[in-house]
Amino acid sequence: MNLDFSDDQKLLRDHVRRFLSEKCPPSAVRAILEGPESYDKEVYRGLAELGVLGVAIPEEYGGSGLTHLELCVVAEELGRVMAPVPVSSSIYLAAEFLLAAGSKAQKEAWLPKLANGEAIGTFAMSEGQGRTSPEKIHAKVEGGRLTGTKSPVADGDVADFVIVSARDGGGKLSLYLVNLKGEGVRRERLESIDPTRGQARLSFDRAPAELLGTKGDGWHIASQVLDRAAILMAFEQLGGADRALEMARDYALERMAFGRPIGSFQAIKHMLADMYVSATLARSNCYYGAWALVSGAAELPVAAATARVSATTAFQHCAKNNIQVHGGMGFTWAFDCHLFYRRSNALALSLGSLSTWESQLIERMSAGNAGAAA
Amino acid sequence: MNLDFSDDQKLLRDHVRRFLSEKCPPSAVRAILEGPESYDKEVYRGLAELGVLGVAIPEEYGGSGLTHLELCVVAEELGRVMAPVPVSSSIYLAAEFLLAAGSKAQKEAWLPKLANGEAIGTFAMSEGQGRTSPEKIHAKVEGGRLTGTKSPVADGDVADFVIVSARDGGGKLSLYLVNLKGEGVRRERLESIDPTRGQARLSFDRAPAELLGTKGDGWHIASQVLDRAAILMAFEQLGGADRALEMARDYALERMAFGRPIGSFQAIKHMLADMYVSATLARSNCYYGAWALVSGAAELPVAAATARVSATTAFQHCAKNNIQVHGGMGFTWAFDCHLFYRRSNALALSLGSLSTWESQLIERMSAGNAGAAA
Amino acid sequence: MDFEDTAEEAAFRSEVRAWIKANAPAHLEAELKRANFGSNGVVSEDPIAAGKAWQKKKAEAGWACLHWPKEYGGAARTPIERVIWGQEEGPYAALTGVFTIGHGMCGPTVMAWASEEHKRKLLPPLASGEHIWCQLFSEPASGSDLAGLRTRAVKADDGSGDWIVNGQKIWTSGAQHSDWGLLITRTNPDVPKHKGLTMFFLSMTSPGVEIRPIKQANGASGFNEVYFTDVRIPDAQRLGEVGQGWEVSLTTLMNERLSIGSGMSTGFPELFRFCMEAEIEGRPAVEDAAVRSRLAQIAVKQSGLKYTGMRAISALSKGETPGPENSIGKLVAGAAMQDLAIFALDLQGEAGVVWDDDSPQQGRFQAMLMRSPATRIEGGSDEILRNIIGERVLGLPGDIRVDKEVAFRDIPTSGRAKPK
Amino acid sequence: MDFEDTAEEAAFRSEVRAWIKANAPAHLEAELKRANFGSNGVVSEDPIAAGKAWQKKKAEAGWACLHWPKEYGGAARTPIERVIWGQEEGPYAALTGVFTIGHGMCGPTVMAWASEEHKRKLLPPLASGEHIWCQLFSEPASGSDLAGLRTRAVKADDGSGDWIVNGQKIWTSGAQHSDWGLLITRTNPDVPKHKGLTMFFLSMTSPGVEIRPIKQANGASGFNEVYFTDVRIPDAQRLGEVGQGWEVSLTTLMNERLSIGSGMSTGFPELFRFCMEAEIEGRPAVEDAAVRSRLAQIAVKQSGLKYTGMRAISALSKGETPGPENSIGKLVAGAAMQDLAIFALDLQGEAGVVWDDDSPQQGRFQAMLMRSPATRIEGGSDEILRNIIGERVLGLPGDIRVDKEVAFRDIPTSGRAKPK
Repeated sequence: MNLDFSDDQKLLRDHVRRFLSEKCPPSAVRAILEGPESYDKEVYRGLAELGVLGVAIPEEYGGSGLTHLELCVVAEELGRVMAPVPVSSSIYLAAEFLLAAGSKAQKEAWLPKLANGEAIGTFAMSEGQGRTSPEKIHAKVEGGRLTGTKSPVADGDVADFVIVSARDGGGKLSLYLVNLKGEGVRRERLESIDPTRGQARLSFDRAPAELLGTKGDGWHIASQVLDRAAILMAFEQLGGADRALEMARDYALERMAFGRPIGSFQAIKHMLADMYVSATLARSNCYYGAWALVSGAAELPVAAATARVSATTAFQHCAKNNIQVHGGMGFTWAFDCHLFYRRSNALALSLGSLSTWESQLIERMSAGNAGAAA
Repeated sequence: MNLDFSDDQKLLRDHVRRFLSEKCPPSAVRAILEGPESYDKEVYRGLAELGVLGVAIPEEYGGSGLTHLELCVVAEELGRVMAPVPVSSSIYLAAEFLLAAGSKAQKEAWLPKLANGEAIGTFAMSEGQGRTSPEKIHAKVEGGRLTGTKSPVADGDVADFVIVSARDGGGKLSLYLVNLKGEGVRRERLESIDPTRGQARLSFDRAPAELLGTKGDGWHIASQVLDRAAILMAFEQLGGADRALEMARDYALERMAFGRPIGSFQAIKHMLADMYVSATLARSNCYYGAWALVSGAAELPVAAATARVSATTAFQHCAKNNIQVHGGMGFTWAFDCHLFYRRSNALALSLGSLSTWESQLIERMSAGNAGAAA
Repeated sequence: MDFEDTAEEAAFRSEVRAWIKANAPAHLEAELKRANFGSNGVVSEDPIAAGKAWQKKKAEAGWACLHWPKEYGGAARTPIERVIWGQEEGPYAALTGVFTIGHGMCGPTVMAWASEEHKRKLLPPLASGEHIWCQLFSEPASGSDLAGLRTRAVKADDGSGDWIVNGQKIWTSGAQHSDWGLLITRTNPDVPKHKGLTMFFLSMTSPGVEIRPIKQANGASGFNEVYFTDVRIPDAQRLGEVGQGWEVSLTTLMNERLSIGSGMSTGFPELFRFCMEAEIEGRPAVEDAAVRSRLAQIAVKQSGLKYTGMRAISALSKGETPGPENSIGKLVAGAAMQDLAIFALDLQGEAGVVWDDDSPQQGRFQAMLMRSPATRIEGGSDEILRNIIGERVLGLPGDIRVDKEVAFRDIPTSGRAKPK
Repeated sequence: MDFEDTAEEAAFRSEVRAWIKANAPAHLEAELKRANFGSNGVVSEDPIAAGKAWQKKKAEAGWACLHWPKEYGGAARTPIERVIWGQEEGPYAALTGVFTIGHGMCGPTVMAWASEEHKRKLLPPLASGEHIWCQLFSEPASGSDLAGLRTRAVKADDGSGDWIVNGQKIWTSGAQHSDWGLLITRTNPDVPKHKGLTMFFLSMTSPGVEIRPIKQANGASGFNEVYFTDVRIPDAQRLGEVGQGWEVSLTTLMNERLSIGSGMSTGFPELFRFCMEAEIEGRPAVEDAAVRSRLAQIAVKQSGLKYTGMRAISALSKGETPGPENSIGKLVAGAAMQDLAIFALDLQGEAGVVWDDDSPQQGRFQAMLMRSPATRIEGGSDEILRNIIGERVLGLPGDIRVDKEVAFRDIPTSGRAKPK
């Protein structure tokens, strides 16, 4: 049994961590938070040059052809530093959609560019308020032209193309690839609780759209890819949870009140212990997810929902209590606590909200994978 | 504004508290827990003699004709000492059913006996597992004879009569009064998590049953009476929560560890503070319920569910943490902590479980009483 | 058990109601009702000027600082009359939020500790809204541990008897609008921490006072840092004796906790309304079992706080002192609001991340998400409040103190040094 | 990332599996799988005798105490082999639960501190199941604060060198079945509490030892009180020096925490099964949104504990020492089980109060309700575990101690006296 990353994967982690600690300090995150840019182009280019974006993309499509385990390692590191880059949209989603359902031509057209960072892709499903479900998708494609509105679309303001779920002529849900630099596309950047990750509304008015995957198979493909992306996202959340815990622990050791470090008070000590507990549970569940991701296990849907629910819970918990441990300072703009708080709450909603994943987890377990978490 | 009991009601409280502290110490509760009896006959007789059972029963039916506020006061005191007596069945339920829907003859036959403790009544609705709902009631009355099984029935093993929800000839839900000393009745005492309150299975085989209230009106009457009983029960739970908190506080002051009273450790101190918070919220919500109970306010259903949810939560919370504060000692049979723990979990289920009341609260608020808790 | 006024209370209430109806700035009502965290909501005119104008009008009619003695600009009314006034003033109360600290905390401290001459000079313009006061207590290194403050006041060496103040305060609400400040300083670092403090009041326009707004995590700026560089304060502006500052500060803080409101909001009414409108799988969210369970638990908290407030008012109505129940308000409301906001965003699905005017209720839940962490910290963190409930309400022993008998300058200031 | 054995592990596993298949008491399997809290579930024969028989069989075949040196009755196997053994032993492991404390805690302590002669005498019969050991540490007045123990050992005044012990121990599992006990005593109350302790082992049949079962809140009796009245212990049965008892006890307690299992159960599988069967409004409970949310949160805890255990096993498999992750197990599982039980009863409606064989799963949830409070206390309360995680895992400072430098007899024993 080896429910752990390999030594090579750990080397990769150290490598990525070194790169990010140099190129993506909190000041870089703040530059995106406060500035006009939607993401940190230099960090993104650097990740591409490191070969990190294409780590799980086959060599024939310009990647390095390693496994998704390496991508999990990368995701955790991106999460730790809250990297303001569109990796989740472009790699966990767009690249995975192409790998899962793209034609050879589509793969050849886009995967190499995703791997080298030349192009950014994203995925658009939600059309507004509430849980996304098939009935809520109204965007439609007629005669190869897409009409409708998708909102919010993560990184939709900077992406070069988007994979869209829409109704085909027969009203069935299918997936389409739309070039966002083409005609009939309007983008609006949206204000959000986490401005370090861009959100946009994409309006399509007879925009050229090419089918991705089999007609009518849109919901099915999306579910499968979203499960895979959820595991990668869970690693990002895990990284964030761990880092928020470390930040709180360090502050509790340094900050004095009543002549003692505040970490010597049980109220703070036990709060930190509980943060450790949830981060540890999340890590173990993420490793389970990583195993399912690469082993092609039948319980992937259960493992994905498990990792996702656990990591969402842990990151929200750790980011929230990190502020509490910091007291008033934790609520200033100058301290980094709110970066974690924003990110934790934003990631909790991307790919579907916590309650959606909770419900899916139990639905999937009752559909026959009951033994999985026993 | 006077969201408080009157001076006279406070005098009554002191009076009842004195009586119970003398006649119903923990040893009396334990005698029922460990012995063959289902309830403490001496305490019950004493309460009857004090006039406490009939406090809200009109004088014409042998009561003292005071208000339900006095009964709330009594309920809180019974809850504090976990009195092992069938007051909730006989007074909050049976007497209230008679008052709400009984004929003059029925009232005259039973209310004086309930008030003086000569007879015990109870109410039987549940027929087994799960939330009670109209569809789950199969007991039926044909030709004035009841056939079916009710379980669990609180105090069903000692009651003289029972008010039963059953289907009339037309299949509609109605209420019937059945003399348990009569023919066609079989009772079985049931083991429960709180042996200080009797539970029984009542099996009826063509037992004589007389209609109570209008035919077909059974669910409606029961809902109204259950709301009223829920407020009284909430006061019992409040009394229990308060007493469990006091017990924990006293132990935290006395018990030493590491050379200090354990109440000086924040882990314990903050646990007790949180218990105080939930008990205080419950008290305020109970007073709101008491007001609704006597003022005949339209928001009684909302107030009842509010008091019930809040008091159930508080009692379970305080009883559970009372054990935790006591450590190993709290888990011995010899300490009284488990009496509160048992009672808190038993009362949480009687009259319908917490989730049922939570759901009802929101259903009622959305049906038009939304302003009530704003 | 009733919600009725006594005859006297009813008479007073109708008098108040009539006056408010005739005099309140009705044209601002809609804006005031939209008030969000940290502002009174007025945008159509200068919100501070509008507040001053309303306070002045109240003062002229004898409705300012109802509980203060008349000689200091008050109306010598009973506590319950003050409560009734507050209920009737309703949304207009938000107008004069900028006076809350002056009327609620600084004024009572001046009243208890200043000379008669100063009281007659300082309090009437505070009551009438001419002057705004702020409270200069917290410092970057002393929040929960207020007595650990480091702002130094030393006697000027020119024999004037004046004090020269250097240091920094933080979390000062309204400093930028204030005429006067209540300032606690350390005058002797060689005695234990609580014994070397001294309280002053000073003009906020004194040379050497610099005010910088603090940008908060939610982007707003409700608080300030205040820097003191060789600020000179006449000894006559001292409140209490030299070294008695801690005792004086307790007057201020006790008054902070005495304030009785209608209970803090958990945000429940907004969430409930949202759940009536939002949908889950094509049905109103309020019909979803998970939503109901969450809503119910928040509902009973909201309701519990409301009726806890009413129990306190009931005590006042009978001329009694309210019990300690009100200490639970912020502790319950802060955490509840944070949970509620996270839940409301969850119900919005992926769109919950968006925070603009098209968001449900104009982004109110997103605003709650970003503001609620501060509620759990300001004016006593959750942890301090649990300590207070545990110790003052339940009578549990205090935390073990390692800093009480030590000279202030010997208390370690870095956690990396091993604690004793 | 895989769940596969290495080649060596696979070979070992199949050897173990074959032996167990051939030798385990298969006729007891069904009973063992019904095991509930605090018993191995065997009712068709004497459960202790059945346990001893199984241990003896294992020992004869070289499967007892796999990690112990061969000279003391063990098999000198690696930690991962021990884990694999445990996985394969499955339900039969419950049979030998009565040896858990002896093998896991007393044995290692004897191994670390006893003379070679004693080790060769005591350990082999412990390994082979001939002797049962118990641990006599906790006392009524010293639970979390173990070093506050009061059981006195004084030198006999007859010059024999023997020790005379008086006092009381509590929470002693298996005392009534035990041949030997590991006993910590206070030999000097005039020095600070940790410095006046001395450890012994003794025969549980020594004159003056009296064992009384403790009736627990749930009606069961898994623990005992053990009274000592002038019990005589030869000095040769001392472990470590006089006054070194605290250090010796740390060996025992460290071994307690080293034990690696497949993770504690939260009761999730049972709850999940119940929710598949139970109904709410005519539909399976598992389809109810509120149920799903609750189930999901417990599911990820159960799963998290399971895979945390597997991560520890992975470390062992690579010859590494597992990290501190396993310390979370009981903290998570205890509280989760209590919440779960309350929730399961709620789903049963009014019938949840009934606790008999007709209750769902033979009353398992009622049993969990009544047993789970003990889980949150025994072997380190939730609060102690949070301290351990905070201090040993996260490196936070210890609580302020007022009892470390004081002579034991001067430490206050009643909370009504004001603490320092």
